[in-house]
Parts: sequence; C-alpha cells; structure tokens
Amino acid sequence: GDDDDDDDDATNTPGDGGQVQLGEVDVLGIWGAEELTSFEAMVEPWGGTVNFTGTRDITSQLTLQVEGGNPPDVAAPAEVGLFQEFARNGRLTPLSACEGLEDLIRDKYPESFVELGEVDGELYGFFMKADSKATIFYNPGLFEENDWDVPDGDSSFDDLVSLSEEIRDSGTVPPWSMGMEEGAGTGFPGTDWIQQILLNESGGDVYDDIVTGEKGFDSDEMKDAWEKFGEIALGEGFVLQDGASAINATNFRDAIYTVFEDPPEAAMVYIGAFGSGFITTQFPGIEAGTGFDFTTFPGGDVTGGANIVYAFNDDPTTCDFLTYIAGAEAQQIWVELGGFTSVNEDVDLEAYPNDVARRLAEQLLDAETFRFDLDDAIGGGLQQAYFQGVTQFLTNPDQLDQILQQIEAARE
Amino acid sequence: MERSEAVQVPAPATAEVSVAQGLRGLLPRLPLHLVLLGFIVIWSIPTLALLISSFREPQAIAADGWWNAIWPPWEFTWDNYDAVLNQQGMGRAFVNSLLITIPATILVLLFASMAAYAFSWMEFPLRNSLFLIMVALLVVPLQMTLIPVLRLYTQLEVDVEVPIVGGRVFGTSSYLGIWLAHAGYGLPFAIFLLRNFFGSLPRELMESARLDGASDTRVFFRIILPLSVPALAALAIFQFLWVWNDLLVALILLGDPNMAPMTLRITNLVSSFGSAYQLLTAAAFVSMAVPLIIFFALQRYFVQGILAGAVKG
Amino acid sequence: MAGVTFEHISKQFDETIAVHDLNLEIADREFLVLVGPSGCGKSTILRMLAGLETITSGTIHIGDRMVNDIAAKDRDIAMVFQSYALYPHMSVYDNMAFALSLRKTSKDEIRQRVTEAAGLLGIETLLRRKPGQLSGGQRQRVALGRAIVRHPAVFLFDEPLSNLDAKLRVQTRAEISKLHERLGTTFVYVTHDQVEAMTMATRIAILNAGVLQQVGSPQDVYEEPVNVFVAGFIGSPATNFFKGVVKTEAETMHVDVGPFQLPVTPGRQQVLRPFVDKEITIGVRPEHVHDADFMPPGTESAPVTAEVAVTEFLGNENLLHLTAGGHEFLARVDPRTRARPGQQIRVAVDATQLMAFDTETGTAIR
Amino acid sequence: MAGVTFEHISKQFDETIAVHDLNLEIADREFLVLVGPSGCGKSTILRMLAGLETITSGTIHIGDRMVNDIAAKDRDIAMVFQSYALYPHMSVYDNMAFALSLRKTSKDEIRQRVTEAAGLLGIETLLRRKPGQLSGGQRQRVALGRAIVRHPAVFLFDEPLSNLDAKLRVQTRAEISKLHERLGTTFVYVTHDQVEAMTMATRIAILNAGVLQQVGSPQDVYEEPVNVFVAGFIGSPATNFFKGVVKTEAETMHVDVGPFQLPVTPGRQQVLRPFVDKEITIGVRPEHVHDADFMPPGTESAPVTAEVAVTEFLGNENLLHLTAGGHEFLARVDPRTRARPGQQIRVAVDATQLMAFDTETGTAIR
Amino acid sequence: MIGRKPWVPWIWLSPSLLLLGVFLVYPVIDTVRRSFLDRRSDEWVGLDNYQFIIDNPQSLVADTHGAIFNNLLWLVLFPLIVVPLGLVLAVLTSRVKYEAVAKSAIFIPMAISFVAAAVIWRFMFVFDSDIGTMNALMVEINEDPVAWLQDQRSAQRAAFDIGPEEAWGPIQINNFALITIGVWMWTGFALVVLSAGLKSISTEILEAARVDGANEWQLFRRIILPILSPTIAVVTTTLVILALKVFDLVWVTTGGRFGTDVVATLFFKEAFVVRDFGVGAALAVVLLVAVVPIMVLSLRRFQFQEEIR
Ligand SMILES: Nc1ncnc2c1ncn2[C@@H]1O[C@H](COP(=O)(O)OP(=O)(O)OP(=O)(O)O)[C@@H](O)[C@H]1O
Ligand SMILES: Nc1ncnc2c1ncn2[C@@H]1O[C@H](COP(=O)(O)OP(=O)(O)OP(=O)(O)O)[C@@H](O)[C@H]1O
Ligand SMILES: [Mg+2]
Ligand SMILES: [Mg+2]
Repeated sequence: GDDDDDDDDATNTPGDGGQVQLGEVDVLGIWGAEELTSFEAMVEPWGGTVNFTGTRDITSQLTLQVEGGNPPDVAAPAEVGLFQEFARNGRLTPLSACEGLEDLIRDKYPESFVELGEVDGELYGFFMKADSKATIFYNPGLFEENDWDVPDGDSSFDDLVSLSEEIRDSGTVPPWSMGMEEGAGTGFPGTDWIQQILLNESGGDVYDDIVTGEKGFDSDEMKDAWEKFGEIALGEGFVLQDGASAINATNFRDAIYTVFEDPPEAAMVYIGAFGSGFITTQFPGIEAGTGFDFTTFPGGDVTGGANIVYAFNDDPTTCDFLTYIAGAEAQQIWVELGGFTSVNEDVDLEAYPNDVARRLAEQLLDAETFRFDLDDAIGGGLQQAYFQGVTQFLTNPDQLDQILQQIEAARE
Repeated sequence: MERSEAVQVPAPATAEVSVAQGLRGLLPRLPLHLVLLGFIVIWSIPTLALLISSFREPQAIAADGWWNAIWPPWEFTWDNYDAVLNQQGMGRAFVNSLLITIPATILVLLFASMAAYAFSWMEFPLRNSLFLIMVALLVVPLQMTLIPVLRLYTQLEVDVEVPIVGGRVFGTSSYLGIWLAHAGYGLPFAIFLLRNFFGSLPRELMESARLDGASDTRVFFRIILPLSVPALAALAIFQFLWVWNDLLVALILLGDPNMAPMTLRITNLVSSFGSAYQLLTAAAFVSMAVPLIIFFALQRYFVQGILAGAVKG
Repeated sequence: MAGVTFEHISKQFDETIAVHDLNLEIADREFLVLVGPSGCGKSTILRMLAGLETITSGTIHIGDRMVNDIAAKDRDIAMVFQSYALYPHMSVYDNMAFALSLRKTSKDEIRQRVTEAAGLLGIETLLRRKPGQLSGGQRQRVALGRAIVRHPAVFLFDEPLSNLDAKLRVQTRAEISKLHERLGTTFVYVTHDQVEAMTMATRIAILNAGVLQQVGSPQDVYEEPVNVFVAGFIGSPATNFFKGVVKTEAETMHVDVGPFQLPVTPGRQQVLRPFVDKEITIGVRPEHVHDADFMPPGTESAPVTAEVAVTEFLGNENLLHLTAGGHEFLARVDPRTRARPGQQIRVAVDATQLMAFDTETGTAIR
Repeated sequence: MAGVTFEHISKQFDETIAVHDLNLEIADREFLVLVGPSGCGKSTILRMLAGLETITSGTIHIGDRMVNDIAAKDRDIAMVFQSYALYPHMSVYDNMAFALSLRKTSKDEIRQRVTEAAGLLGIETLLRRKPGQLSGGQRQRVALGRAIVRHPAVFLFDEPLSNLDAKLRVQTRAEISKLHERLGTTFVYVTHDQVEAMTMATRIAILNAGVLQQVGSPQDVYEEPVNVFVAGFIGSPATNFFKGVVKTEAETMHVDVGPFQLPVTPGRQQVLRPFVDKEITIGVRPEHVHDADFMPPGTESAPVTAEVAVTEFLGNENLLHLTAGGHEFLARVDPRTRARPGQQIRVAVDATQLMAFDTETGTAIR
Repeated sequence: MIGRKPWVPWIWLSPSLLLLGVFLVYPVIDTVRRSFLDRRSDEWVGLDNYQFIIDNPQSLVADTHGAIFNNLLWLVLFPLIVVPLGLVLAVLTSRVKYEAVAKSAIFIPMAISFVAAAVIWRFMFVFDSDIGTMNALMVEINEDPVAWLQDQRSAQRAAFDIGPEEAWGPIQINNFALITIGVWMWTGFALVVLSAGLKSISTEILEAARVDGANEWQLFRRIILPILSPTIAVVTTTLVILALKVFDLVWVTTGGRFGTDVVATLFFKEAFVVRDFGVGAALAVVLLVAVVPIMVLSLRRFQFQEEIR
C-alpha cells in the first residue's frame, strides 16, 4: 500500500463527503473470516476503494512497513502500545488534520475511549469493534437445574469463590472451564482475569498507574489480583482442566465449548464478549439466553479491548474514509451483522442482532468505570512478559513474587 | 559389416520369469517392504488427520478425535472446501500464486546453475571463499532482510501500471519485485546444491564438448544442464513450494490485494480471534495440490545411470 | 572350481537380440576365449554369467548349480569389466583390496596379495593414487589387478589387455596363463587380439551377431573353420576368398578361379567330387601366397602373375596387396621381397593349404 | 591445415613428471604415430596439444600460432578420447552431429556427413541409440565417428581402435588412412598396435617414461633403432638380446655370446673395431632365428642348437621359446616346423640382421 | 580452463552476486550496524546489545541463554535424525517399484505450509485425549496425557521419572515435540536431494562391487556412502543451518512459550514485538557468526569431490 497514488488511479465515485474525488485507501487490520465480510459490507457504501490486508502478526507487519518507509494509509490493530509509540515518533497524523473528525469522536465516543486515543493531548485514533471482558459465560440450564444463583456486577469476588465451592461440592460438574493455549498469544485469558480483578478490587487509578508504570507489577495491588486469580484457577476441584499443565495446554476455544456441550462438563467460563461468537458458530441453533448466557464479572467495573483505528497520512481519501467508518451509519451496518459492539453513542441499540449482543453493548456503554485491556495497553515486551508470567505462575504459584519482578523488569 | 551387428527384431521380448522365481525374488525383500510401509504410515498419520478433519464439521472436530470419523456413520462435508474455494478472489489468488511462483522458480534455477557452473568448472581467485560466503547467507533470517529491502523498493519504485498482469513495473506491489526477492532468497541453497551436482560430472565430457567447439554457454546448456536434471528437478520442487507457501514476503511486498497469492487469502479465513481451523485444514490441501502435482511431474527425471556409457574408466 | 554350462541362452534388449540360443559347455579349468566382431554379444554373455544382466531365456549352470536367480555376489566370480568400472573414491590399493576385505581376509594376506598382483602388472608405484590420476592403460591394469587378487570359481576377462602396449601385453598374457595354470580355475576371456586368442586358449568360441559359430582348439578353428565367417574372421590379415568352378581333367582336379587355376590335392578330390562344374568358394590365407623367389622349400603351388597395388612393411614381413584379373588379394611374403607397387610379380599359392566352402551355405566342404 | 611444433614441453602432475622436455616437429599433412609403454605420456601430449591440460613449461605451436593460451575450442582440433567421453544424454546421431551443429552446418550437410561416417564405421543401425545401449566397440566407433565427421586442422586419435575386432580394425584403419589422404590434414595417432603403427605412420615417435626416444619412418625405427629400448619395444614378439664379447681372429670378427658365436658381417666390422674384447649387446629379432630345416634361401647364418621350452601356434607361424646355454630367446619359425617342447632343435641366426648396442649407454653402434 | 578470459567467471556469477548483494548482503551489513545501536537505532551503544544477550536480564520475555541452548539442541538432534533417515529412505525407496508413491508420502509434509502444519500438530498434540492423537495413544498405553507443547519437564524425568519433581529441562519434552515436527516436515527434503544424488551414481560401479561380492549393506557402506558423501554434506549443512535459523515452526506452534524459544524467534520478538532493534540485530548476528565453522567444515567434502572426478 502507499499514500500518494490516490489522485492518479482514482475511481472517481463521489463519496458521502461528496466534495472529494475518492481514490484508494490501504487498510492494515487483523480481521478475517466473517469479520472481514462484515467489514467489507460496512465500507461498501463508501465511495472509494478499500485495499484491506489482514494479518494476525499485525505488530510486526506494521513495524516492518513503517520502518521500511511504506506504511498503510490506515491501521486498525488491537494493541495501543504500538499506536502510542508511533504517535510519539510523529509517524501518525492527528485526527484534527481531517476536518470534523476529531469533533465527531469527542462528541459521540465515551470519555474513557477518547482518552485512550490521545497521546500528549493530541487525538490520533479512535476505537471501534469494542469487546467487554467483564463477561462470565455460563450454562443457564445447568444453573436452573441445581438452582445456583447467577452472580452479577453487584456481587463480590468472594461470592464468586463461594459459588465455585458450592458448585464443586454439588458434585455435578466443576465450576470453571479454563484454557490458556493460543500459540503466540498463550496466556491471554489469564491476563484478562487478572486485569478484571485488579480493576474491581483496586480501582481505575491503580489500574492506570500500572499502565503508565507509576505502579509496578510487583505492587501489592497487582500481587493481590494474581493471588485471587490463583484462588480460582488453582482452587481445589475448581477447574475442569485440573492442574497447571492442563490449563496451559488447553486451547481457550476448547475451554469455552465444554460449558455448552450436552451434557456440559463445566458450569462457567470467563472469556471476553467475543466468546459468544465461538459459542454460536460451534453450536448452531443454540439459544442466546437459554442455551448460553453471560453475566457481568462480580465487581461491576468493565475492562475490554477494541480495535484502534489511526492514519499515517491526511490526504482527502484517507480522511473521508476515517470519517465514514467512525460514523454511526457505517458502524450500524456491522452491528446488524453481529460480532461488533460499537461505542458510538448514535448507534441504535435496536440494531443489535440479539438480546445478548445488545446487553453486551449496554454493559460497555453504561459501565461507570471502563478500562482498556491492560496487556494491549502496555504492549511490547512488557505484554509478552505479562503473558509468559501467567503461564509460569500457574505452574509455579509459589514463585509469584519473582515472576512479578521479572515482568516489571521487562518494562521499557 | 551389418552381419556382425546384432539382429534387429520388431517385438520387444518378455522375460519369462516363473512364479517360483518371482516369489524367490520377493521373499528376502519382505522386510524391506515392511520397513518402508512402516515409515509411510507413520509419516501419513498427521496428513491423514488433516485430510479427515478437512471434511468434518467444526463442532465435530472440537468434539472428538479425527480417527472417530473413519468409522461409520460418516458425516463428512464439503463445506470447508466450499468456504475456501468460493472465498471471493480465490480464483485470482490462485493465478497470482502461479504468476509469482513460476518465474521466481525459473530465475533461481537459471541464476543458481550459472553460478554453480562457474564455481564447479572455472578457476578464479577467491573461488572457495566466495562460495562459502554465498552459502553461508543461507542462515540469514528473512525477517532480518525485509526492512532494508522494503526501503530500497520504496525508493526505487517505478509506479507505472503493467498491462494485463497488473501491478507496478517495480517496487512494492510489482511482480518483478517479488520475483527478484524470492530469487535472491532462494539462491544460496540452490547454488550450494547445484555446485555439488555439477562438480560430480566427468571432466572429459566438458573437454570433448570444448574440442567440438562448444563455448561456455553451449557446454552449460547442452551438457551440464541435461546431465543434471535430477538435481535441477529436486531444486525446482523445493524452490517452487517454498515460494508457493511464502506468506511473509508477499505480505510485505504485495500491498495491492489484486496481486495477493493464495497464502494471503487463506489467512483471511482466520478471524482476529483465530477461529476456523477446519477451514485451514481444507485450505492446506487446496494449496498443497499444485506443489504435489509438480512433485509427481518431476519424478520421472529421477532416473538411474544418467551417465551410462559416457566414459570408459 | 567349476565348469559353466549355457543352455539355450538368449538375451534381448528392447528390440535387439544380443545373444541367440547359445549352447556352450565350458569344462572346469578350461581357458575359453570368446571372439567375435564388435557388438556380437561377448560382453553380454559375460555379464549374464556374472549375474549382471537378466537372462531373457535359457539357463546357466556354474558347476551343477543353476544360477539364473543367484545374485552376482553369490556366484563367486571375478570379472574385468571392458570399461574398468574402478571405484573412483578408492586408491588403487583399496580398489584391489576391496573384494578381499569383504571376505574378511587378514590385513597381511591382503597386502601380500595386492602388492604381488601390483608387481605382476607393474603398478606398484601407483598404489596410493586415485583412478582419476592414472593413464588409460594403468587403469586397465588396476581393473585386471582387482580380479586377479581373488581366487574365484570363475574368472571373466572382457578385453583386459586392449589398452596395453605390445610388450606389456605379452608379459601380462604370460602372467594370466601362469595364473590359469596355478589356480586351475575356469577362465572365460574376451579378446580381439588374435595372437592372444591363439596362444592362451584351450578352446576358442567364435560368435557372430549373437550366434555361436564354432568352438574348438586354436589349431582347429584356424585350420578347419566350419564356415566362411570363421575362416574370414580368424587369422589376420584376413583370408582371401575366390569364387571358382571345380573342374576335372582325367586324373587331376582343379578349381578355375579365372585368372589362375588352383590344383586340388589328391586327398581333397574325394570331397569335392559332388561340386564338379559347380561354383565353390576357395579360401587362401595371405601367408600361403608366397613370393615365388622366396618360396619355402617343398611347397606344392600354383604360380600366379599379379600386379602389386600396395606394399605394407611390417618389419618381420611384407604385406602385398595384389590384383590379378580383377581379383584383389593379400599376400604375406618374405621381407626380402623386391616387389614394389605397380610392378608385376610372380606369386605362388600353396595348394596344400586351400580351404573350400559351399558357396550357397558358406559351410566348409569336408 | 597446419603442422605442430612442441618446444621443450614438460608436464608435471603433482609429483609425477608425465612429459619431459619434449621437442617434436610434426609437419603439415603428416601422419605421426605416437607409441610407447603404458603411462609414458602419450595421452598427456595429445591433451596438451588439444588444450585440455595446462603446460608446465615449453611452448606448442599449431601452424605458426603459439597456442599455449588458446582455448581448446579455438584450436580447431578433433580428438578421439581414449575413454570415448560420449555425451550420454544424446543419441549416437546427435553425438556425431554435435560439433557440426555448433558450427551452424546445414541440417542436410550434417545428416549427409554423419550417415556417411556411420556407414564407414558400420554403426548406421545404431544412430538412434544412446551410448549406454552400445557395446564397447560400438562406443569406440561412435567416439571415432564424432571426430571424423569434422574437418579440423589437426586430428588426434588416442588408441581409437583398441576395442575393435581384427577385421573391423583393418577396415577402419584403411578408412582412416583414406581420410588422411583425402583431407590432407595433420594426424597425431596413439596406438599400441604395432601393425597399425607400421602401416599408417609417415613417422613414428617412440616415447618412454615421458622422454622422446626416436622419431623416424617405420622402416628406420624397425631396422635402425637408436637404442636398446626402441629395439626392444618395436617389433612383436620382442627382440632377443644377448650380451657378448667382440672377438677378432685374423680377418674374421665375431661376437662370443657363450653358447654360440655370431659372425660379424664385413660391412659391420669397421664400426665394431673399437669394441674388440669389450662387451656389447646384440639384438636379434625372433624372425631372424630360423628353423634350420626351413631356412629361407640365401641367409648367412650361425647354427645354434637349442632346447624348445614352449611352442606357440599362431596359425601363420610358430613361436618357439628356446633356451641355449642359460639364454632364453624367441624364434618365429615356419609353421611346418617339427619342433615340439622338450626337443633339441637346430636353429640358425641370420647374421646379416644383427643389431649391436653399447652395453653401458644402450645406444646403437653405427 | 586454458584460454578462458579472467572476467568470464564473473559474468556467470554476476546475476547471483547482484541479487545476493541486494537481498542478503546489504541487509546483513545493515543488521550488523544496528546491532551496535540502541533500540531505535539512533545512538551508538557499543557492545551493550551483546552484553544483554550474555547477561540475559529479561529471562521472562527473552531468555537468551535458553534460546541458545535450544538452538544447540536443534543443531544436534535435527540433522542427526533427519539425514540418516533421509538416507535410509532414499536407498530403500530406490529399490521398490512404488518409489514415487513412497517418496511422496514422506515428501508431502514439506509441501504443507507452516500454518497448516501447526494446525495438524495441534490435532496431534491437543491435551484432551479425546481429540489429541498422541494423548489418545498415551491413554491407550495407560499413561497420563502429556502437554506436549507446554510440558517443560526434562524429557529424561518424564521418561524415567527420576530427578526432582519440578525439574524444568534442560532438555524439555516440548522441545522434543517441536523437533519431531521438524523431522516430520524435513525428512522429505533430505530424501529428495539424497535420492537425486543416489541416481547419479554409476550403475557399473555398483555392478563391479556386487561382482566383488559386496552384499547390500557393504555396497551401501563402502561404495554408495563415500561416493554420495558430498551430497550428504550438502544436505547436512543445509539442515544444520535450518536448525540454526529455525523460526516458523516454533513461532506458529508455541510462539516460543514454555522455554521453546530459539535465537530466531527471540530475534523476531525483540525486533518486532519488543521493538528493540539493537538486541534483535545482535541476536541475528549471533546466527551469522555461528554459521562460519559449519561452512568451513563442509568445504572439505568438495575438495574431495574435485579429487576423484
Ligand atoms: N591427473 C593426474 N595426476 C597424476 N598423474 C597423472 C595424472 N594423469 C596422468 N598421470 C600420470 O602421467 C603419466 C602419463 O599419463 P598418460 O595418460 O599420458 O599415459 P599414456 O601414455 O596415455 O598411457 P596409456 O597408454 O596407458 O594411455 C602416467 O604415469 C600417469 O600415471
Ligand atoms: N543396454 C542395451 N540396450 C540395447 N542394446 C544393447 C544394450 N547393451 C548392448 N546392446 C547391444 O547388444 C549387442 C551385444 O553387445 P555386447 O556388449 O555384448 O557386444 P560385445 O560383443 O561385447 O561387443 P564389443 O566387442 O564391442 O564389446 C550389441 O549390438 C549392442 O548394441
Ligand atoms: Mg564388449
Ligand atoms: Mg593414454
């Protein structure tokens, strides 16, 4: 992709903006499969041509292209660490460069998300396709049979533990299903646990301090979060995949499925909102709400991920494109197709395909405290260390302190 | 004179091998067959697993092991292949893969054999050290080269559309660009392999060609290459499938989605949360087809005794 | 120690028949020399016997063991390949030691045998070289050495001396004969050198186009060839052939060749009776055409006047290419002959040595 | 069309000296035959001349062009390799056509020339075969054919007929001679076959251990060898050598070999004077030792009684291995001889044909 | 060759020299330069990056020592298994009628992309014994399922149950699992090259050896092996280098987790994930240096070859 070929081989379709001759825009993202189809559906109405390249190794891909002097026009990765670095090194163009875009974001997007797009006060990017990670998926049928009461945002972590004990003692199935394996991303479900617990227990400021580095991973708050995670993960008979090696070796997807199989092998699984996607594809015709359901992670605060969209140039096509996809009409298209949670307030909640999806969106928008995925926020080596740390902690919980120190040591 | 020559008869003879002979021939070789079959089976199991899985529903794959699918009731499905093949742009991607791979392979074969000829049949200063260096470059990890190469390409970009095949004349999103890149990356091994085979040809053949008035070029094309077909075939196979399976270089050097090879398309089957393995399994076989065809096609060049009757002694 | 028997052996390569229905018994300890024109199947026969070439049909016995399906390595045969087939990666020494080392022969014994063989062949100084560093003849000697270090049941030699100089060839020939006497194993020996064939063979087998023509002692095949081919093939320079008609006058009988008449010795007349007034083919060896001035005493002869076309000087004798009445023929005469090209000269054909053949069938008339 | 000049040519392979200080002029259109024991440097000379082997020292001229640094392909030379070096992937036809096709010869001309050459060599039926499907002799003929289809400045033949049968060899020899006359180019020809050397050569060059011994017409080198080596090498079977002391009595002079006395012909006495009472070496060719009963008329001879050790029957003559007073020597006598092994027999040595050599230096006494 | 102009060889080499120069040599130089600069390649830091590799301060992200050790493990095991295997198979297949089929069965893994290969071996190695082939087998033989790709217990401990419970390596099960995948994928390579070499051995020499009484083993040991040795050297050298730079295989399966990192994966992480180009480059340079002795060794074989031709 490149940024100066718009004028010559322009497709000459007047865009929504109308005033510019729209050319091509090169987008580098991580979407594939049905996501990609939906994305293409979303940009279809836009006048210009979108050259989308998808890769799951986006950080290296971006680094290579930027270093090689050949960045895409627009990037939409999940990790903000890289984004911030690019911004600081002046590789990115601020959204202000595109007329009206910055205002649109500031008006329509929740504060917490806007802040995340700022570097040194300048707004460089905006978020779309957000995903709450304050979601515990469970098997409603199973809960009714054994009339266990479903925890919610208002219950506490201890309630969660006691529920786990109750389910375990009931001798039906283990309360949790847990899997960390995901190739190069192995360990991420654990990091989600920890960040969610951290936010609930120690609050947003501590969370932010961890991100910025004012507080280290070796801080007491952090350690507490890890230990709480350990209580569940390594709790006697708590987890279907019994023991560290099993948890580490089980792919997070397989872990999800076990809860909703017939008969179910576990009662609950903690996974980001995107988990619903796997459930519905794996079990076609499963009823949202009856076949599977989710509840807010006890504590009520919400962590979550999202794709951050930013641009490497400000030529008209690029700006027009950004403005288009930031807008409600565009995002509504994807929302209707499912698997997409918009943080643009103008997107009509009615647009969501089903109840679960709608509640996921609400949870995200109504959350009094929202924090961006910790590992994606820090990124780079620290993120790696964080991932590694989780799997190591599970195998050697007694070495927690030195693991945390080592993680902190990876901070740049 | 003719009388002393062997008689010519039309019909080819059929050796009269009695059944007894046949058995006597087979029995001592039984262990050989067993060992070989053993290897074949072991090596095929993972492939078999992949193949079977590629015909199973995703839920089935996650539910139980592939071997369960072998026994009835069979519930195989074409859906995965459907999804892979009917993914939009797959046709073009297939063509692109060929457009990228075939020239890249030919370039390597040509350039490498030229260099190998020089290394094995010409004397010049620093011959061995230069050879060592070239081969040693085999160790360079591709990722290490991409940034400098990309820089170079963006600088040397010739942004003129090439008719028919499309893409730029040179730079990123240019066929020429990616051909040369793949050629460059393929050379060290190619030179290494060919020099060894060229070097093993009997010197007297080159000599007699010389006396017949053949220039280096002629010796190269009329003697060296024909006599090295097994090596060239082997090399062609590898180079072809390495380029064919390449994702990294294509990702970096081909921005234009219309030029994307199959490998790029296939990655699009995987969502950002990395689902859809069943599609990958199908994709694996789809993309494997062509290299395997090449492999079989080139098998016939692996013939014994290509040098029979050449020299006495 | 074993004889070799070929029964109805045929060998066919795609469309060529290399050997056709060969029946041949080689006695134990025999020294059989195979001769025949290039491409007549000699090597093929050796290769089949060695187990390197599948047999199209027929059976081969070594001793009383049927070997058709016996692997080469189990036939206990040593062979000198026409194209040497030396092991390029081994030194001359190792090339010769290879077969022995496979048989777990003691190091010393190997050294002793190899150096001995190398001595016989005059390659002691080359033992550490690789074949690539040898001259043609040296390679051939290594190939020979590789065979003679062994004590197999049967020795096969495929033109083992073709690239050696006359002197060395005579020596080596003698060595091989000695070897044959010493080991008393069966030797099958292919050569194009008539002297070799004549001097070494206990029997000579003459092949043509894959078909066995005659087997017999050197003297037999030389003096009583069974057909025109053998007569023409054995003996160098080759026999002169004349077509002529058998004539009788009173008691005497002669063959009218046109330019000259060849008297038939009384002993022969009986067998030639049936051919009176018929055309037969007469074979005369060049050495039986003498320069009339230097006739060996006591040769019964028919004088002929001929013109000298070419003279070839061979040192110990002179070869005259003569023409008489359209007939071209060769005479091998005393070196002191005064014949010079272009001259007329009187030659005498030794009538006692004539060979007669039926012109149609080409078989000898006896 | 060009002569060849070797000036102080030497060739050294790591430790072996293959050719030592060779000085040799080959005239244009000459047919030079190189002979010498195996490994004496013949092939190396050809290969240097062809430009395949670097020259250690000295210069080679073809015509008046110094070719030391001229590439083989630019020397316009055709060579028959001792090891054939056929192109295994090409049919016989293509093997022969290769050189011509490189020269952009027209298709028809190529076909015509190749088929002609194939005809001469009797390989017309094999043109579509690959070398691997040919017999040894057939391969050699292809190698030969590949050279003779060309019309180069110089022809090099390295033992081109070694694997052909006698008959074919005679024919082919004749063809090569014809070719030489027709093309009138310079031929350099390596052979071990004395007959070949004697009959084809305009001059013969005898090499030994890389050193040139003598160059001269066949007759010269046969009748007037410059030294013992040449005398012993040329002529087969080899010359007999006797050491003897020159004695004079009154007018007559003879050489006392011990068991017998060899009279010195008056013509020779002059040159032998200086050696009176000294030991010299006498060379006698086997054909000059006659069976006394079948002596050619008018041979001046010294009678000797000897014991017959071995008799070799060669068809046209008998080879007798004789011993007299500890001396072993060969006699090539009339086939009608009655000599049988173990017998005593009277032989006569033809005194006119003796060769005398200085025992120390080995050089001929003239 | 007499009379060849001194510049001729360079003409024949020029295309390769050019391409190699651009695509490999120039990047190598650039990398060496970067290895002396800081993470952003701005300032000169001398040998700090190499110091980093030696000190191994961040074992959690980049366990340089572990990676180097694993590379050594690959370096030794990978060729040691693949080459003999390929050789044996090349010889065996050349003796049967179904050669092409047999070869392709071994070769197919080569043709499979790393992504797909990763998928397959996931299926093979999945922990859940209902899905994972290997563990299904383990269960069959009444063993506990093993977390093949994650298990860091030392193989020796896992096998013979000796040593302390939490003995982590040094030679970990999961590294064996990875090498197994490598062997599965690359044996086809050795097989194809070696059988190509096998085919070019003169049949007559083999015949001569048989007549000399060599049985199949002696034939292989005394004739085929030595004549083939230059080709074997090529294969071995290539595989050694591949082991040295092994990346994709580890990256797509474990991402270097659980102590399976090798130098190449570390290089990649440092350069593109941690984005410390200095250290990344330094790690790459380690690879470049490591290859030198290997090359010198393999040159010997070629001199041998020139001797005998
Ligand atoms: N590459 C080499 N390395 C070392 N010595 C060699 C090499 N080639 C030839 N020689 C030696 O040089 C000498 C001459 O070799 P050449 O081939 O010229 O002999 P030749 O006269 O052709 O013998 P022949 O009649 O047996 O072919 C021989 O002693 C041979 O051993
Ligand atoms: N592989 C083959 N394919 C086809 N024909 C062959 C093959 N090998 C030999 N022949 C033919 O078989 C016949 C006999 O070959 P063979 O080698 O036995 O001849 P030969 O008697 O040894 O001749 P020479 O004296 O020239 O070595 C020849 O006409 C040859 O062309
Ligand atoms: Mg033969
Ligand atoms: Mg020679």
